Amino acid sequence: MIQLRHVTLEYPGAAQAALDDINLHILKGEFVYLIGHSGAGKSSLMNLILKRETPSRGEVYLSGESLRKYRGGRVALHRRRIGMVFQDNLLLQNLSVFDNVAFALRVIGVPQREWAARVLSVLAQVGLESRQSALPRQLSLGEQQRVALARAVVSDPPLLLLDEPTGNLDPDTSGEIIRLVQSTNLRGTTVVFATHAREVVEQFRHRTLTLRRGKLVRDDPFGGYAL
Amino acid sequence: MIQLRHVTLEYPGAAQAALDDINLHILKGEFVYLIGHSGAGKSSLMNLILKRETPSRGEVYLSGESLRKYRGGRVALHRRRIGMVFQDNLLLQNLSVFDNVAFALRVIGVPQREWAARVLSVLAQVGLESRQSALPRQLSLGEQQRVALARAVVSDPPLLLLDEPTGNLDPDTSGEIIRLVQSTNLRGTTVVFATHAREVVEQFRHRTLTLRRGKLVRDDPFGGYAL
Amino acid sequence: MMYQIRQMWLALRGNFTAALATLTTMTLTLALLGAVSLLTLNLERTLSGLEKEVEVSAFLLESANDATLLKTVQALPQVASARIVTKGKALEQLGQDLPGILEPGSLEENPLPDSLRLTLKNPRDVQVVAAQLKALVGVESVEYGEGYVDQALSTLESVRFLGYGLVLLLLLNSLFNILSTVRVGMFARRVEIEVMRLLGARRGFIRAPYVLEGIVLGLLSSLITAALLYPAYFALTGQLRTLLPSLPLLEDRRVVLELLVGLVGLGVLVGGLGSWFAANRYLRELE
Amino acid sequence: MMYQIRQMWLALRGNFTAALATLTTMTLTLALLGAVSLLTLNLERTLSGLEKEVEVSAFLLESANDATLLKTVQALPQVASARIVTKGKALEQLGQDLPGILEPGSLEENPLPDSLRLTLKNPRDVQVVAAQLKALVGVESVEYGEGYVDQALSTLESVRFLGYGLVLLLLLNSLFNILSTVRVGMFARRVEIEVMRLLGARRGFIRAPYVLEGIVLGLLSSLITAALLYPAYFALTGQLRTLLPSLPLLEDRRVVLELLVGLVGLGVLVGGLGSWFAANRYLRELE
Ligand SMILES: Nc1ncnc2c1ncn2[C@@H]1O[C@H](COP(=O)(O)OP(=O)(O)OP(=O)(O)O)[C@@H](O)[C@H]1O
Ligand SMILES: Nc1ncnc2c1ncn2[C@@H]1O[C@H](COP(=O)(O)OP(=O)(O)OP(=O)(O)O)[C@@H](O)[C@H]1O
Ligand SMILES: [Mg+2]
Ligand SMILES: [Mg+2]
Repeated sequence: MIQLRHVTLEYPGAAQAALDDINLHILKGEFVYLIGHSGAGKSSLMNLILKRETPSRGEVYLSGESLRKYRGGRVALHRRRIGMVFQDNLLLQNLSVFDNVAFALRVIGVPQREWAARVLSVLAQVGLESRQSALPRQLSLGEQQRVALARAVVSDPPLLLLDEPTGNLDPDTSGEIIRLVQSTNLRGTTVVFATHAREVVEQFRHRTLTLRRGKLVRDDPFGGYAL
Repeated sequence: MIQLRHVTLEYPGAAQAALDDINLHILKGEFVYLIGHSGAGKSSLMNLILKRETPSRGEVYLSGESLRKYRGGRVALHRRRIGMVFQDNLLLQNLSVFDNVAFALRVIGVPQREWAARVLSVLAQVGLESRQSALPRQLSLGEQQRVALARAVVSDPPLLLLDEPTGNLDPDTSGEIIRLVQSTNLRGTTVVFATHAREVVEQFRHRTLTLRRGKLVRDDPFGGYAL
Repeated sequence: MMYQIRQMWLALRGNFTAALATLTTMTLTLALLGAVSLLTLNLERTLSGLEKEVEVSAFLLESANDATLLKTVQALPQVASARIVTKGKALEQLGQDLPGILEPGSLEENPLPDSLRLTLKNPRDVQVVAAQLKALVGVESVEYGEGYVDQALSTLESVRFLGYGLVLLLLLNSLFNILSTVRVGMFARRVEIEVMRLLGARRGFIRAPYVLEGIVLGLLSSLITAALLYPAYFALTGQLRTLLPSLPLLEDRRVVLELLVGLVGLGVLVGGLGSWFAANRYLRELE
Repeated sequence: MMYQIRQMWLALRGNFTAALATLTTMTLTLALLGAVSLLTLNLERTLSGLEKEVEVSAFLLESANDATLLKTVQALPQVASARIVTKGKALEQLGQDLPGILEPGSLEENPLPDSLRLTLKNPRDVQVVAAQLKALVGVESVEYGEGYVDQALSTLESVRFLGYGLVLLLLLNSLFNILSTVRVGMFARRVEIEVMRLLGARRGFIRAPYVLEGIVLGLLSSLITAALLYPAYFALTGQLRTLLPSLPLLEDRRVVLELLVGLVGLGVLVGGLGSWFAANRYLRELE
């Protein structure tokens, strides 16, 4: 599904490459953890797949197609196939919780009458059914993070990119969240999950990629948290 | 140092009180963890101490003085005695890392010639000496979180409020951060540390307060993570 | 569509001061544009009236051969028409102008000369023609209001020129205001816009509320302008008509209405295009 | 202080379009204010010239007692001066106006009447005085340029009124623009501002760059205005002087310069106060 070939990403003006000659293949339907120290390049890798950044060298392929030539509307189409939780949440501040989640359905063109059922069901799964009409700033950060997850999974996308989706969640709540992600994965969604939570990686074992200073230093098919 | 007496906080329009009749006394020089599920009221408690919010009922005292009557410039003075890491970082986006940290010194009126030494020393402690001239958006989220911590401790404030300061840090880096906080604590700073990181609370034992749905349900002088 | 309109409404509200600033600026601009256009229309009438009236008089010597001179003058390419006014006719005219003082036959001798009166095809040639006339044998002196005519012409021209210059500046100013309003709106929502882009929303979708906002602002300000200008203009011309009845004022309500409709169209166009352009630019900038 | 200036610079740059919009709007406003002020100064001179020239003539019957009438009229409170012009004087005057046509003694009988010529203390009383004169025994008719004088007066008044109305609107518009620029700047940096407040920065500290920005914008736009207006005004008066030499134009360079200095002061004041006010308001709003 996702393939990286000799991918290097150098931010303008940065002394060191954020990603350095990464080669990687993630298959359709896989669940992959991405771990590494702070600043190792996890978010940068996610941003490449989302085409928020373009590699300095090398190519990123999605379903065999290079992202490099995507422009304008084509990028938008590409992104509609991805559900993403950003590390800094990034909800739409002037929309209610419900509308934030429904936005993902609006963008992919789901008819409006289907929204309520789908949105409320996924909000219930993240435990925020009762806050559906609150604005993001009226939520705690952990609650916002759960709304972001709800938005990412509500459209049942072929690919789910999760960047530290449990950083502001207590262990109990984050366990529920991961079960939700796993059930999405079982319905066929490919999942890339960047995290610092040792407990999560250890408890729910999956293929684990380890980054160190921009280099892919470990690709462990059986998982485990070792930096 | 900090005393809460029958403090209740109800956000306008919210169904349930975010904090419900909290009574609490934190002594000068203490190190206190604040734990609880997502949405339990940890950030709200911090915001009360910072006078970002005012309690609906009850009083918050700092060094015996009620915060309720503070206005305008007096609030500013109050805040200058507090170093805080906000859960969502909140760096000044148009200032470099160095200037962000130096801002805390500017506000409390430290002469400019002392800035360089103090800022660089604390940046070294959080491992970001080499990034001093980067802008916040050129940093990974974990790096931003460390800048926020550096800003909070650089002025050696009497009170340190840390709201999930390691949410985006790997276990190694967060260990270093906590050691930095502890050494600040040993120099006499009172620390209130809200966190979801079980490992941290278990490894570095301190008095632990547990919130559940706005109520203070546990105050354990010997620590331990039990929700 | 409903969503876009709601978003526009939110943008307008969230950004009320900027919208108000744009609204007042655009209204003032359009009002001034309207006023200058009306002024120009009126000036043009006055000007062409004035141009028709430019008459050159050549006073002839007693010894001159009037008929030959008339032919020579009529042959000049710049001359539209020419006629002889005999001294008898001239005295009669003067007598009519001063009734009770110059009765017919009250003077023993007629002190006035014969004269040639010309009108020109283009009043700007007046100096050339005057020089040519002066050079003819039998012409004593030439009169055409001296400096007055060409000065008046050039002053009117420069007033019109200034007016359009001002309007151009004001239009630019309005455009800056629209750009600024849109940019401000988008800048304030830059995070939201980035999020929408990251979620796969198209540019057109993100742009729509801002373009709508621009159109609404343009429409509102031009309607306000039209509502102010129409009665104001007719009140002013009403007053001027009694004061200077000889002024050829434009008082055809249909022409004025057409002009104001054009103004509304211009307002909507400037608002819509300006915001479209701005939204496009800042969307690119934000990426 | 250096920090504040740097912050202001950043705000100006980050918010360039809005600043440019404010700059052009303020410049245009101040330019129009300057133009209207200059126009008013000139109108006032013309007006007082005109007022001095308002002369009422009462034409007398043959049978009238000139001396008595003169005394009666001089006793009227509104009259500034009065004199008798005998019919002989009047004819002499007419002869001078029409040389070569009315030679002295060319008429057998003088058709002109004696007349009383008055000037008034306040030209607005002209109608009252005219009516009083008409009622006097021995007065045949009264003339004072009829409708012309009072119409001209009221037109000039309303032009001046309109001018100040426009300037008021434009000043309001400038103020809106400043408010908007500041608000936009602060809105775009609302998170930063909140952070600064949370770190214990005082309001004045946060406000400073915005107030500075307003002052700089006001200063810049008023300087541009002055630099444009000064040569433009003297170019215009130069042209008008040759066209209408009788117009009492204001050409004292010192007076004009003083006016422009006042304009610069006003620009800085509007900029500074506007942004101070806006910054204060939005700071409160953000909290
Ligand atoms: N826009 C940018 N310009 C310059 N350098 C950048 C930029 N964004 C990220 N970096 C640098 O690239 C490196 C990798 O950043 P990235 O955000 O991918 O790290 P990460 O693994 O997600 O870290 P964290 O766990 O802290 O989120 C970091 O050193 C960071 O400072
Ligand atoms: N401005 C607000 N308006 C209304 N409700 C609010 C507001 N801010 C917070 N709340 C609610 O108050 C409760 C406590 O929020 P708070 O941010 O204190 O939780 P928290 O313990 O910090 O949670 P987390 O671990 O997720 O950060 C939550 O249910 C939240 O939805
Ligand atoms: Mg990251
Ligand atoms: Mg919180």
